[in-house]
Amino acid sequence: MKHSGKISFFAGFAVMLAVGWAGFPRLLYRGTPQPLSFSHKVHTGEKAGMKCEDCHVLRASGSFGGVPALESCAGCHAAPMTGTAPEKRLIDNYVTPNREIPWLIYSRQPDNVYFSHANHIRLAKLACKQCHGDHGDTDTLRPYQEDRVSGYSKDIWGSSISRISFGRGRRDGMRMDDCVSCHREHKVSDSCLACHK
Amino acid sequence: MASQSTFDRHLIIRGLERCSTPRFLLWLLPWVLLLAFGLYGAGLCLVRGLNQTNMDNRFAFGLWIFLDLTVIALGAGAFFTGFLLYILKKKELKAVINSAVVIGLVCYSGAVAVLAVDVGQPLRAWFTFWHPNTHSMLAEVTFCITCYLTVLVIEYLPVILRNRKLRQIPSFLLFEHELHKLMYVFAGVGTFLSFFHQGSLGGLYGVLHGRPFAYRAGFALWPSTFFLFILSAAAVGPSFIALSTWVVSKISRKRLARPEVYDLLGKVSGRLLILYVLAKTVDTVIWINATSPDRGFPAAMFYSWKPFGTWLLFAEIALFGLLPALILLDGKRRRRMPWLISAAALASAGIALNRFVMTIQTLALPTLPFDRFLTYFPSWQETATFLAVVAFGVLVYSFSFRYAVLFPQEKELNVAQPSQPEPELVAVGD
Amino acid sequence: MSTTTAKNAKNARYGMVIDLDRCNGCGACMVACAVENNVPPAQAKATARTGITWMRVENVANGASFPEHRTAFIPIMCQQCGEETPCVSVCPQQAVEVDPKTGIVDQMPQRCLGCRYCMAACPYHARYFNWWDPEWPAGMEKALNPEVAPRMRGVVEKCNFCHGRYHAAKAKAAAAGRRDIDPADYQPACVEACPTRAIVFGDLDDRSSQAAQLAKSPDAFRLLPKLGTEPKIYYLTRRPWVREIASASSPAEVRRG
Amino acid sequence: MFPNDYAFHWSPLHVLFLGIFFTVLIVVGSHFAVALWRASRGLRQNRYDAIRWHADFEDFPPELRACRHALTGECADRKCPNAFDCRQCRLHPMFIAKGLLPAECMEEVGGMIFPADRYYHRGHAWARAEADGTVTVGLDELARRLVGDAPAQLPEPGTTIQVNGSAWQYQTGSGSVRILSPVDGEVLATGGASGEWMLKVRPSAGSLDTRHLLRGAEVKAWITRELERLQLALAPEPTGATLADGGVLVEDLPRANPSADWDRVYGEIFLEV
Amino acid sequence: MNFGRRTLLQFAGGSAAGALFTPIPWRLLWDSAVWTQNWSWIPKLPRGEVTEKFSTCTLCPAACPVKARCVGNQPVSLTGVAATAESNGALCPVGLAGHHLPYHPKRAVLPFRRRSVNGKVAVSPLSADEAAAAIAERLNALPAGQSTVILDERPGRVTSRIYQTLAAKLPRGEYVTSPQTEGGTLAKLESLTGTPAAMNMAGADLVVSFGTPLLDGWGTPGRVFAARDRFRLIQVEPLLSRTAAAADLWIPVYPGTEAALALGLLNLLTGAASGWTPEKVQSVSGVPAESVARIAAELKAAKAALVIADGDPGGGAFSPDEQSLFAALNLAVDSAVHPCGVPRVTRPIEALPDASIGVLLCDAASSGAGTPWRVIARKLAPAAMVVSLSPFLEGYGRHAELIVPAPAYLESLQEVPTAPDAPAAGFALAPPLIPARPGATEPAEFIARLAGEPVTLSVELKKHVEALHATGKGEVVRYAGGEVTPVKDFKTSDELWNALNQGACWRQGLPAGMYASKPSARLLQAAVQSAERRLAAGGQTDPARPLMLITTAWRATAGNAQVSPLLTKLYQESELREPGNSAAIHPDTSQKLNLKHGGQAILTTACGSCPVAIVVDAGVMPGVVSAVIGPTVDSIGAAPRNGGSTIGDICAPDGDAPWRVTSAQLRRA
Repeated sequence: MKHSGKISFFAGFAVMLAVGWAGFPRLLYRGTPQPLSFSHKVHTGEKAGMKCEDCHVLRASGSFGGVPALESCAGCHAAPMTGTAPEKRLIDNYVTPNREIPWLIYSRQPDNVYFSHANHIRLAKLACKQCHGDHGDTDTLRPYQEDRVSGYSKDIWGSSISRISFGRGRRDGMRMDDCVSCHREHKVSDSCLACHK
Repeated sequence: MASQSTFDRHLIIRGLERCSTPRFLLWLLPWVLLLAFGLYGAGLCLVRGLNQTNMDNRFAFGLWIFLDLTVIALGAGAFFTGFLLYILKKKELKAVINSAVVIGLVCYSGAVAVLAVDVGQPLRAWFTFWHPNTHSMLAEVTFCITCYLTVLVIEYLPVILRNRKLRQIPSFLLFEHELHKLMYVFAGVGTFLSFFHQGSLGGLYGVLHGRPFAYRAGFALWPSTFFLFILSAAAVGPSFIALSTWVVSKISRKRLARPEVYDLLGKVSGRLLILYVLAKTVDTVIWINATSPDRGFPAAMFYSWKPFGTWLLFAEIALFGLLPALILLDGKRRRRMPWLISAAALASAGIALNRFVMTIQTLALPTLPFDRFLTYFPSWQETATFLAVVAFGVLVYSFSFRYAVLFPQEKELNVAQPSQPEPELVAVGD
Repeated sequence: MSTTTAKNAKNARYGMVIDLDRCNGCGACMVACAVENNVPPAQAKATARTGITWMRVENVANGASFPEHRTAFIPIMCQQCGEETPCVSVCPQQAVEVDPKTGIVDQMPQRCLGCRYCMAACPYHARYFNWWDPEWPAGMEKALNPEVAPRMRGVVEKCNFCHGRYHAAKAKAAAAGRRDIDPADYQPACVEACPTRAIVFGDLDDRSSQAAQLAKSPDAFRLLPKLGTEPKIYYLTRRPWVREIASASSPAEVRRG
Repeated sequence: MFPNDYAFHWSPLHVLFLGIFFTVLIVVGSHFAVALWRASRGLRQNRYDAIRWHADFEDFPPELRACRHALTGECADRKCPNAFDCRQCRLHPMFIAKGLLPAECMEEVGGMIFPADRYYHRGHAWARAEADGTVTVGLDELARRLVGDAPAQLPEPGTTIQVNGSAWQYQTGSGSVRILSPVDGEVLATGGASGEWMLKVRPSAGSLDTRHLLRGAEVKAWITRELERLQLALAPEPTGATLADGGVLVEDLPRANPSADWDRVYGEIFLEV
Repeated sequence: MNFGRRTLLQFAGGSAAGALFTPIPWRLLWDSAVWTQNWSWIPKLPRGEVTEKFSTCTLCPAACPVKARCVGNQPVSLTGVAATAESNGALCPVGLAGHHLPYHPKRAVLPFRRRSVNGKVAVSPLSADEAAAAIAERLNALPAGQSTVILDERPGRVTSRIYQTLAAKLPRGEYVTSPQTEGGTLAKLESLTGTPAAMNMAGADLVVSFGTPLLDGWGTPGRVFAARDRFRLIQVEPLLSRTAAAADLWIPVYPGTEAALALGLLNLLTGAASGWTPEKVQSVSGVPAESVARIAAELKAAKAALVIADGDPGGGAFSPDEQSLFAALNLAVDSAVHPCGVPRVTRPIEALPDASIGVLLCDAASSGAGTPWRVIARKLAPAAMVVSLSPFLEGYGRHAELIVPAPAYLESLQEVPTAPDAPAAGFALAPPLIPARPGATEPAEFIARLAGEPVTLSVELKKHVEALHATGKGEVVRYAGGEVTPVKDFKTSDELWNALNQGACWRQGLPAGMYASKPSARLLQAAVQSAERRLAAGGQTDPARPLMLITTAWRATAGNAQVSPLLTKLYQESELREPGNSAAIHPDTSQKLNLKHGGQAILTTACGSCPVAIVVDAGVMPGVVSAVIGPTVDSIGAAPRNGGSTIGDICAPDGDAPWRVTSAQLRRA
């Protein structure tokens, strides 16, 4: 009786901890499946034998082509090659009506962020997977997770909700802190407009 | 006298005479309406953006900043009375400290509320804490104002926890008791914060080296206005406490503090005010002859735009500074209420004028040689938002005055005198 | 450390020299600037005091009456102060800074909380507040410049020497494996648009640049020089009265005589 | 704000600024926490009654805080600094030692009987030491007439009561009135609401400490003063009858004078703010 | 355990405390702040490869080459082309934001009919076919004495030629052009001498300009400014315009008396206008006698002088009588005019009898100048049908019964004829950069349908290019890189066509010869006589309207032309330019009339009155009101329509010389 106050207080405390650490991350992000299933593994594998640069090009202007346009896909998949269901969907829904595939880009930064692939690939010599992970080896595309409040991709914040990390290498997100810490580390410009536009 | 219609009498401290509940509600009504109206105006500003105001790229600060500076200067009574009471042990001021704390709380919370409307992106206001620019006076202001507001809330807690009903809750009363014992710590921290806050508000304008009208040379990081603002706020704070006590006593038709308390407030105010007038004069002379001309601006030029003539300078220093200071320094006059209150009112108006000059006039005066003198008049939304703060202040004060002891001397000063020498009281028993 | 120098392009101090005798006040710079930087058209209620014109051409007169009356145009944008930058020191949350690499005063609308202290601080009135949400007529948002993010309401913005173009020049250089940009690749929109070629842009520290040379011309001056802000915008005129008015320190209401 | 943030610079100004800020936060926060902790400790130690009494006492108007020796004219106008706890008073023993006051015993004041066999507390409770070492506690005549037939809420036997703490309460029409205890001790038994006594207490000191209680001639001076105050408290609401010198108080005042501000009267007489 | 309110409160307290140790508050704080940086009502930026495409600006007669930075198919900015002499990288503000025009708020999207029913305007949408049928119905029932008129604001195009052909096929069809300002002096010179004329501004060392906004939207800005460093400019104008301010010498003159100065000059140069001594000129025009002599001396000394009197885009052209005189002045000096180009074909609308137009078909192209509606309205028969083929609702669209939207700038293949200041004939294509909106109809093709002669503009343009190729003359300048290729080097006309479609212009080579150097005495005499007649006719003042109203507009901002909403930067968000319906007066005038800068006043002429905003400007001659006729605030975009009449509506056209000076009255509103 005497301790009921304490008990209900700590019950509330514990419930909130559970909600905050387990429920909240699930609630915060809205998952959307990609419009098509795509296997990087198949395309880069022996059969197709494509290289990353075949699709993800750096243009002469220094801008990055990003995810290839439909015509790259249509180049091979104008007619069924493998006859799989995703391929059929690709042809029926996109290639035939000539509609761009609305890919959801995991690593897409908001409009106010300027990121030059040219700087990071050519000058800083960063490997793609340093930021994008071993994307090229994946067989499926995971759902795109969008922050319901800010509208950002989950990849920007990083997979861990707490973002508590003490080592440098442990940051897995693409938040400003992550950019700045790397820029600081490598003593390249960390002025605001170096990365904002 | 508490009558039958005082439904909330169990909330009112025994022995304090408060008007009947309907009358109290009637008194609240206009303020509540004003608050609602003001909140509507503020809501418009928040939802539709600051285009609802008449501020513009030139008058980037308008009515709100001016009034923020003014109410915070007037709210300085809280910190300075606390300083005098808890640090300098001026026990007489116990009579007004609670009222001063409420006034301080009202002024600071009102200022913060208005600032939240005033900034374009209030949801990002916490960036200042996260990425502070320590060179910025505004960062200093933000830190001080939030910390001090916290301290004021803590200082306000004992006042409200001693309400007749709340003190019956053991944990509240014990907490109040313990908090009260540590009040000197909070008063000390509050004094420190408020000193810095007043100063950085002054610094806010003094550091604008692109605005020679406001720019002042100074000491280390701080321009002379930093110190002038502290001094002026400290000087006017007690005056405003006296003035507000007087106003409340007039409205409530009660004596709230002994004449000695008024006298002490007046004396402190007068001495500091004369010091301020001296400092301000020296500062002005240096500014006219050195600071401003060095930056290419003959000071006389600042007064060539109507209506901002040199009369403003005169009014600020002589009429609203020197005059009240002299009145308050003259013991005989000071001890007469009309004189004291007039002087306090003059001093309070003076500080408002000083803040007006620092904000509005600074922005109105052109800097570019081919620029124009501009004028500004607040929109109804701006005015309403400000009035909401006034209404909020009056409401908080009214509730506090009704349900808490703001003036500990009130009870003894208002002991009901028998209307007849031998009041009819009790039946001649059988 | 050598890696530091290798990793960084050489620092520049970008500036402009504006020949007031060439400026005919056509406003091409203002429009080109707005197009480049995705500044929206004015709201219905916007005025000269609430609009957003990173680049603003002021009309000044010599004060004489007809027929001795003469006018001149003075384009004003952020003066990119070099010393005692008035706006940088006042921003409470580091939303303004001077980029040591370019000398450009950066304004970060995304960091800005809209307190407008920097606007009060700027003697050149070169900062603008978004009093309204940015709005384009339906469809026109398709024509936005992809290199510059639109700003939201409630924040301050200003000229940044078309930083989007600096990014583009950097990316182009990087694609070619260079760290230093080709000066020809980086010209702000107003410079490019000016039909009379009144604006010359370049690295003031690079003695070979035309801008650096013109800035040293005896006809060159800067605005409010005594404030000590060391602007990187220089003005040129050979008309004594224009120079007298424009380079004066103290205001002398002269517009429209 | 914190060194791991990119906007943090290890510049002296930054460190100083944030240092001061965190110092302020720590000072304010820690003292606030200390106050909280002390309050909860006080709650555990059952210090509410004592603190409540001190808080109330602080809020009394000065004339309510008059020293008992001032009431009797033994000394000039003096305000009690000890919350009516003469046990802590330095002066009280001196007054007692001087023995200025005649041990005159006057049992009847204003038509009310104040038996001399008991000690009176300033809150109108009396205490009488019984032969068995217990103390009987009751309400004096004046108070009883004020309370009328309001029902009493008596503590459970076994409850500890403290001097100046709440002993029992009445539910009156204008709210509850608590009666201050004249004795420290444990309640052994309770009397009836209409009974002559209210509580039987085993004093914690073994016997009844009477230093802070009024007795003998003090009682008259005190009751006279109380009647004056009662007059004042009831004054603005005139009643049909008059209390002349030598008049007597009606038995049930609230019933006789329902329009009076009883809340205030109780507060004045039972020392409650 | 008792679950009361107390328990609940304690639970809530615990939850609140617990929440502080979870990411919830902190993440929401972060997210909400980040949300403000990207909230949904901020437009998303286009993404995609940035490319460069070329076109030619068709917004005014200047023919500036344009480089478009595009994302996908969408131009995101336009600039001049630095590599060509045609634009030298320059583009005017109207052109710089030209890519906004397809999204103009006043864009007409679908054809519709506007009818006045009981004083209320009823609007009913219809298809282009229905519109054509409605016009055909009217054409079939055209009363005798009424004509079908095609109004072409940009003569000299292939389209103009199509119109002339089509006009012949329509019932009592007429082809007319609106009053021309730009190129007026040279057109007169051509008609006087019978030789095509062009100016070689790059070779000029003196330009005397009578009220021509030479440095503020005249000719091709890039070319003018490139030449400006080499010639001395004397500006004769009643007010300190931008050109006057930037001129080497500004000669203020009483409005409407420019011809007097020209007569004085002609007298000093040739002796033809005897009697026009400098003193007489001074008494008539207010130009000091010594200035007259000085200008004459300068003209005499100049090696290649130009006299241009093209008028202001808002102020209207000089009358043909006056123009003869200015044209003659060019003949009387060592001129920078040379024989070149294609003859200008203009059929001014003034030539039509009043109240004779039964059906008026207004072409989409804009001359860049604003023509007061009254100039056209007086030619309209009662209940005439006006058809606007403009992409916008503004301009003639305001007065039209039928609106058949044309494609907007950059939406369809257009052509660009010789610029008025070009040293030789030229031709360029304006390939579309943005796909046309459905519902837009090419005006020439629409009119062709009415005439029963199907025409496809692109086919006609291709034919024109084939003809150019066939002549083998001239050269082609590619905008990308500025490379110049002789036409002869194009093997086939398709090659030429493709080159022009990728952004290039054709230009004729410059001739070596001089223009007819000496004017005949007869020509001079006729010019003097007509000018004197004109001067004598003008100048009477109405005591009720004591002020002289002169109107101005910046090219392509008034009349049928529309500007990007972004021009608010110049008109609304700064005081760089005064918007339409503002009236500048001298401080003395303002004092006399008790009007303040920024105040509101009513401007009244014989044709009506209109509210104006007062601008006090010491550069305006006392007694003169200089009013701006465009753009009207509502045509810039955002502002609500002001509803009232515009200054353009109250300018009184005057015989064959439209609206240059109108007597007016100004009073406080």
